[in-house]
Amino acid sequence: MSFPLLTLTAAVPAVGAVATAAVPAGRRTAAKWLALAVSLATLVLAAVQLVRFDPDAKGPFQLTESHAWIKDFGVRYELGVDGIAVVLIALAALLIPFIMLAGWHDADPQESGSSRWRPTQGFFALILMVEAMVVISFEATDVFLFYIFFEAMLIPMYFLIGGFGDRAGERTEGGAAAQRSYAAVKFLLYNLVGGLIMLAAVIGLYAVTADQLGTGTFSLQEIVQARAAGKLDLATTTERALFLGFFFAFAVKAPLWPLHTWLPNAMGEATAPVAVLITAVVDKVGTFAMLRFCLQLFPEASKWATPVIVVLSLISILYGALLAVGQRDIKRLVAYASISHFGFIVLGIFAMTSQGQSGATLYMVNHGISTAALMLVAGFLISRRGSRLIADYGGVQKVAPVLAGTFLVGGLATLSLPGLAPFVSEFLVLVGTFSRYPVAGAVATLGIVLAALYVLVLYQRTMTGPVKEEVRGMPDLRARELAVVAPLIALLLFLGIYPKPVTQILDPAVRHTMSQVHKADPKPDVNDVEAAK
Amino acid sequence: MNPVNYLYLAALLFTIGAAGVLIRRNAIVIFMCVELMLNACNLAFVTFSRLHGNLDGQIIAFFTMVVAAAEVVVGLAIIVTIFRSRHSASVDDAGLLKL
Amino acid sequence: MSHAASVHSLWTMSAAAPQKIPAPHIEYAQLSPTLIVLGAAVLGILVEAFLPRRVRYHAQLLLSCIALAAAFAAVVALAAGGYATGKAHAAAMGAVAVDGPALFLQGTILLVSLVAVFTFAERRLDPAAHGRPVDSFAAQGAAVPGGKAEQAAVKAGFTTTEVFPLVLFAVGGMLVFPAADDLLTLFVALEVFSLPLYVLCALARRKRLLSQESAVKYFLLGAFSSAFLLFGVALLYGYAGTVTYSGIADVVNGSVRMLDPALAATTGNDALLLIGGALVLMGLLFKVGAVPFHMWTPDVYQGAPTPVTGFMAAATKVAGFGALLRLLYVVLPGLRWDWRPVMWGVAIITMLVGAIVAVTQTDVKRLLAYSSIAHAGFILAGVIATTPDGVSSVLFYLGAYSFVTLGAFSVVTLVRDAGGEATHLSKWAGLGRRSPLVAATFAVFLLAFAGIPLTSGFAGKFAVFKAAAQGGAGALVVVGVVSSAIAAFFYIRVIVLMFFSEPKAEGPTVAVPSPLTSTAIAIGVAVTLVLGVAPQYFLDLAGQAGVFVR
Amino acid sequence: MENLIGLLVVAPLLGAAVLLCGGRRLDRGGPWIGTLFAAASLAIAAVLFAGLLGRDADDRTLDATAFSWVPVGGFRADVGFHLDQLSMTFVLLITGVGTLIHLYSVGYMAHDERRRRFFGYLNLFLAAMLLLVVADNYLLLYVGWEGVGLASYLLIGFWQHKPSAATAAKKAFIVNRVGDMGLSIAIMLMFTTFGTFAFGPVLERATEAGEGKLTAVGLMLLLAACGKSAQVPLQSWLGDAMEGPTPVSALIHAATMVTAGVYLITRSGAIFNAAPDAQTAVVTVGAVTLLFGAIVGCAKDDIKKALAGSTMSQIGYMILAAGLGPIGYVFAIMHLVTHGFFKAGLFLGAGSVMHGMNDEVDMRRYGGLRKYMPVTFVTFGLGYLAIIGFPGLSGFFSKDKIIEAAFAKGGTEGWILGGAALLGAAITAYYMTRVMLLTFFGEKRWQPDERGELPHPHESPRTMTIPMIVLAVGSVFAGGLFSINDVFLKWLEPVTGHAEGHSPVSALTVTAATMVVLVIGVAIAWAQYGRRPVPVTAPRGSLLTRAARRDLLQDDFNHVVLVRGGEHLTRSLVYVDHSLVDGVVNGTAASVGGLSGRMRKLQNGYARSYAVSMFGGAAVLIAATLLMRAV
Repeated sequence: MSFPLLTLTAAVPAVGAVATAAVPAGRRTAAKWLALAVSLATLVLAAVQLVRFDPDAKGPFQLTESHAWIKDFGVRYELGVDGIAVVLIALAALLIPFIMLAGWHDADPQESGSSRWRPTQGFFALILMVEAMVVISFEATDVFLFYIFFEAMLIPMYFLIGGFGDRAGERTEGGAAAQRSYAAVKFLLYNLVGGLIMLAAVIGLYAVTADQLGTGTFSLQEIVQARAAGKLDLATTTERALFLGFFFAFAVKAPLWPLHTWLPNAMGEATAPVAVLITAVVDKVGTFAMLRFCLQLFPEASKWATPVIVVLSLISILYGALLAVGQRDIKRLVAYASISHFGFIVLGIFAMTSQGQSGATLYMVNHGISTAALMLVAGFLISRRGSRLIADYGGVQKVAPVLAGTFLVGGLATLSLPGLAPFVSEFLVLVGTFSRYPVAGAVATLGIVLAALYVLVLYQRTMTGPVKEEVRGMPDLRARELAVVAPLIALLLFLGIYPKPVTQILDPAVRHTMSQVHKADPKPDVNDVEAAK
Repeated sequence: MNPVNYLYLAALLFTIGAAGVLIRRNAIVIFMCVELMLNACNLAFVTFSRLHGNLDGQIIAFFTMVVAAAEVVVGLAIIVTIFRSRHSASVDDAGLLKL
Repeated sequence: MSHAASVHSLWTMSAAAPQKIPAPHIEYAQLSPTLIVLGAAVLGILVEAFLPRRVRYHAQLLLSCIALAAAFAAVVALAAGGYATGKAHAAAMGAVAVDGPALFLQGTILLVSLVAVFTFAERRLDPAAHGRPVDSFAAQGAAVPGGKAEQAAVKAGFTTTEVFPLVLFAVGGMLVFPAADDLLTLFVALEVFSLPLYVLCALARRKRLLSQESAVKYFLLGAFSSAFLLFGVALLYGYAGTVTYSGIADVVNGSVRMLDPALAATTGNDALLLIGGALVLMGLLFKVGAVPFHMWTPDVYQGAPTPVTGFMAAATKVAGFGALLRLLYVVLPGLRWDWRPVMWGVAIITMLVGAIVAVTQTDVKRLLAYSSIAHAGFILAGVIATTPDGVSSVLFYLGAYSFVTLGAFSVVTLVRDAGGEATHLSKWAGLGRRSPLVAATFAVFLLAFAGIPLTSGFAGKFAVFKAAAQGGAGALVVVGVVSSAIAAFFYIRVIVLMFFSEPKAEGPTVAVPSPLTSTAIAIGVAVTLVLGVAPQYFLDLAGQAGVFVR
Repeated sequence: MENLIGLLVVAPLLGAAVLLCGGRRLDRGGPWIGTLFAAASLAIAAVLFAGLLGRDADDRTLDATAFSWVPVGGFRADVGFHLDQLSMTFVLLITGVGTLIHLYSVGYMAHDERRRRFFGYLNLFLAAMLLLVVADNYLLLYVGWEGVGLASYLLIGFWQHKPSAATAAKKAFIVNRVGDMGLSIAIMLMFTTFGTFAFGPVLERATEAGEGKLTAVGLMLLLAACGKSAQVPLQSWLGDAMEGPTPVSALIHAATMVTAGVYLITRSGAIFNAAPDAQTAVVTVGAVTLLFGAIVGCAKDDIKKALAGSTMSQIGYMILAAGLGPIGYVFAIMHLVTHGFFKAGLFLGAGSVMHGMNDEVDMRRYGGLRKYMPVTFVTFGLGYLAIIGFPGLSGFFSKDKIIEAAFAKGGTEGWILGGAALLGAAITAYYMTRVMLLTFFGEKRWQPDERGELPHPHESPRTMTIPMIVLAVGSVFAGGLFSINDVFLKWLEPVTGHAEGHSPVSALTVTAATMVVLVIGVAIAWAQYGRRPVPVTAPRGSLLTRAARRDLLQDDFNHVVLVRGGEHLTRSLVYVDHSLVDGVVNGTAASVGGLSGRMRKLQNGYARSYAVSMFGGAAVLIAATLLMRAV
């Protein structure tokens, strides 16, 4: 409590961002190293959080900080982490350095424009800014505080997407990569609209609390306790309306069908590292918020909405996978794959079983790592050939075996092959869903076949077969690139074989959430099997 | 005669003025119509003060005249300038700013 | 016969009057802000009259700055003296209220005007004419554009230093406007700050025709609306027999019976009250630019010299809403159930029209004009709350919004090409590449307009929506959210234009301003961010200032 | 002792890691390193086997829990091993045949510059396969299950520069995924039913669950088995899998992986025993497949594809046996082992032939090879005799038992199954004879290859012949040894249980019948291919032949229904996403823009029209206020 660890974890990258932006135009490399160092420092802090965090401690949140902020709005600067948050923070902090390393040369100015135009500094500063905001929105236990950074995050992301897209003249499905700013605007507007609708709900929440508790509050714990104590009781319709307001924003961010269409554009037009930032780091805030806010603030409404949401996520799973099969652009393919995976995550969250939710939270982590691996390698590949079209590749495996190999591993992780991390989480989600909604679970299982389809088709078309003319002489992974990919793959293997370190941190948090929604796991037909064992 | 009739007269004048503003093109005339409306107001004030039997209304009427005079000064100045630069006092000619 | 008798009675009253009329008792100290500013304005006229031309500029600048600063100091002193809360009362025989809202708004207006004066005084942006630095005002307002007289004036290096006293007069009027405690004062104040603005609008150095046209439109429509307002005043007077807010309020509440029961038969009916109230309301809505009384806004904003536009957009709104609040909260609370639905309608269409029409604008100043309309709608949502929270939220919003607007327009003055300011949006393409700093600043203001968190815009929007929601106007909040979504679209469009589209070869240059404008912009940015990140202190101020004296 | 089980899996895994991450420097020594690790696991297996034999029959099981894998709430999955007679049998088969084939590959792949990776993949396969059979719960089994799938994917597509190979690999994996779907659903069902999916509790208490659930589980397991073991309707991948290097076909697609389905069903016997409907499904699949595969095998001219068809059919036998319940389990496994020997031998022989005929696969271009590669001829011949069930050789014992058991099922069902099994035996005899004749007898029909030079067949190097010899020995004697006073049955009984079915026809009759059909099959084949010369280009053939050449139109069906349908579906979905889902949003934006454009027109620049709007506004305002009062 005494030492503001959480604040520090968010402040370091924020300050670092400013510092990086301030580096003079000439000293590009210095800025890069500075940014990398800052991100590593953040990683260290995140690690410290993990160490200081005690999974078995009482109470929902730890390392809490609480200061008055905007009294009139009932807003407090309240930070605190539960198992889920601390793990996701670690994930974000872990991925950022790799993202930077992967995008090391993405922002080098092609033509030396005005002396004051410093794209490189901007690129790295923006990444750090995003990191800071993501971290603090994971830490925030005050709805308003969370909302602020949830929204503010959009601005740096917007500039990252729109400002540093794939190099022009690159071959894409739609011709030249001119739709970049379209993608950026689409990203921003979708999320902004979602956020504004959430704003209405936030205000509504304040009105309700102010009305019933005398003073309006946004503190998650206060509200939850007040509801438990019966001091605060929402009319059914109110609760549902508020829930929908919150959920809409998160469903845009997640993204859930049919609010997903911004993601393929954004991921397609952004550079691979930024695409990873979007899908692996930023979007996790959406699914995380569903767990922390939707379920805990509005348990009844969540249960009420479950059937619809389950159906939507099923649609996302299959729809995303099928569209991935139909893509001709590598990055868009990965984007649709991610949509499918987010479907799994949401499904797991709203299955309302401990397996489902642990699976979903674990899925967030694993999906982050696996997508990072796949997307970054894809980025390396694209940067070599200057094209995102699958059709432009072939036989890469012959000329760049290591690249192909890492690509394959990334792909296998994406199709959640047993032994790699995503399998565990995906299976947990499936089991968790199946035990409550057998049909839904069975349908979702179709997803694993489709996943195999789109991954292997992609691999076959790009990597195998006779070597294409343009591909000939393509260099294999360089040291820097290998340094990015190898650790990720190692992590995928480790978490696939021994996920316990993560699960045991997640488990208590999940149990707490389950208790919040007053849901217990369905009992097996044949009981006391454990006893018989 | 019932002083309320003055109120009706005031209302009538006011309406005439407003109609003039809407109908006429010449800035000066429009301006005169505005003045007419102000006069209508004055009449109303005076009548009311007569009805209420206190002097506030009449005093306000004086204020109104002063203000109206000031308005005339500024207004004419502006209208004259634009007339000099456009050689027309028609408000419909001044249509550069639109959409 | 009857009327003759009443005439007689009238005579006796007036005959009896001279001895009875007491000398009015004026609390000069409590009116000091207004008096200082107006006095300085008068001094400014004298300066124009007697000082040699070369020293006028500096003299005027110095004078106005000192006056405004002093006035602000006076406001602070009064507030510290407890007039905002405990000792709040109606001064000058109940003509001018000295209370929390009044002082808060006066303080805001004074600060805004101070910053605005900086932009008025900017002389580095326009290329020097004949070796003499010139500001953005016509060499000689009376001269025909492009005519001989003007050329001569330019050659002689005339500059319109009259703008400073004009601004001071306007400010004086604005200071009284929200504090006016009877309808007459309201009307007079309205004219006092409108007339100088009409003139200021006509004084642009470049694009004179547009400038004059905007002046004419503004003037005619302004006069038209003030005529309506005055008629409304007349009717209210007829209804209540008095023009003091408290007096009317008493009659409305029925706590005071009307003097002459015979009168009640004819005039005592509520028609007078309702129509009169509506007309006065309309006059104020015109000033704040609410739909359907908004149509002057875009034209005038575009045509007027940009510093004036900034000043108008910021200060007029503050004053206008101040008066509106006082009218609705002090005079017509008894009529809440009559005017609230109407105001609902006005607020809704204002938000929507402002946001929607802005989408297809191609001129920066017009764009900002429409955005100001949309924001008027948002503020109205707060006004409608009719709770103390509502008042303070509106006060806060006004404070936040005015500085953002001022800053935005000051940035507009910087982007120039051969024809003066390059206000057409297409010219702004790629500005972010050419001068990142300016573009970034403008982006900050746009984000504040859009209500992105961590900017003052968000805090304000949240405050008013929260007040509205608690005031039972949930539907307004929803509409507000929708229109903010639409609004976000065009703010973003400008940002895209500045940062993501390739700069044009014959694009505009960004003039390097003098410290004056730089300060103005810097203050704008600072306020935007501070109110966005740590609004609590100012919310407290607004909260304490949230009570009207009656 | 227990810890050795883990080591069993880890050893080849280590080998794979070393070889795959080792980099170029291991290129030369790679093959031997791989073989070494394989041999190591064989040694460990031997030790374990000895250990088991050391105990008395009813507690020959070893259990070891390495660590807790996924502990989440009520969901506990451990990495634990369970070694009993059943798994031991597989372990020996896998490590034994595996090691031999490693050895063989050393010679076979000698000239491939990517052989290091090849051996890496082989080791990976061994590890996965061993994990599959020693896992003590279904989830861990699933890991091995998919692991072998991955290995097979990598090995089928090993020559990736050949598009056909890449496609075949992809097809194999995806078809298998369909099966895996079945397995995962089965596991979920178990979890919801028993709250766990560890072999122990599930199988012990299987009877307590409702039959409906068990049937569902059984069918899902069957689906999985169909995928892995290339049973109808998921058999289509096996033929294409022959694109892989021959050792792979021998190891994975003949001896070990494809038999995993049999293992799964046998292992889950307790569930099937309690779900007769599921069992019926199993036997049906088995019977259909054994005929299907046999028919396909008759029509193929590609030697490996012919053998693949045979494999399919033989596994059909095993599945059939396994579906019969306690009567059949033992014989299913027994046939599995013997088949492991002779089919592996046959494939290695085929590989050796191809090796000598510069990778020619069309049997019509062989002929008269017996003189040129005697060792191959002899070993292949012994394998041939074994598979057709020549008295005294392995196949004879195992297959005969299965046919008996089929009849023993009793009733019409028994007759149908038995009949099918007999018919299958006849066809087996036919097509294997055909292969034999086309390859080693008759006159030379060699054709110049694409480089235009005639092949000059030669015996293969020692590293290749030795494994062939060993396997040949196995295929000759294994069956006999197993049958000597039912040693194999006694060995397995504790795990699978055993029931003597009383067949309507005596064992002797069955044997006799088998002999008869065998002779008939051979005779027909001889009549067709032995007496008259064989055309180098295949004759058009009968309708059935042509259908059989195309795997009885299975692929065409898949292509039309699944591939085409899928393409249409995805393409239309892409359209939907772009035009509908996205269109709605863009449409809204556009409409706002249009509205804005129209409202903009109101701002027409005429001061008077502005005044009008103000006037109107005032009127409305007044009217509204009055109205409010009125209502």
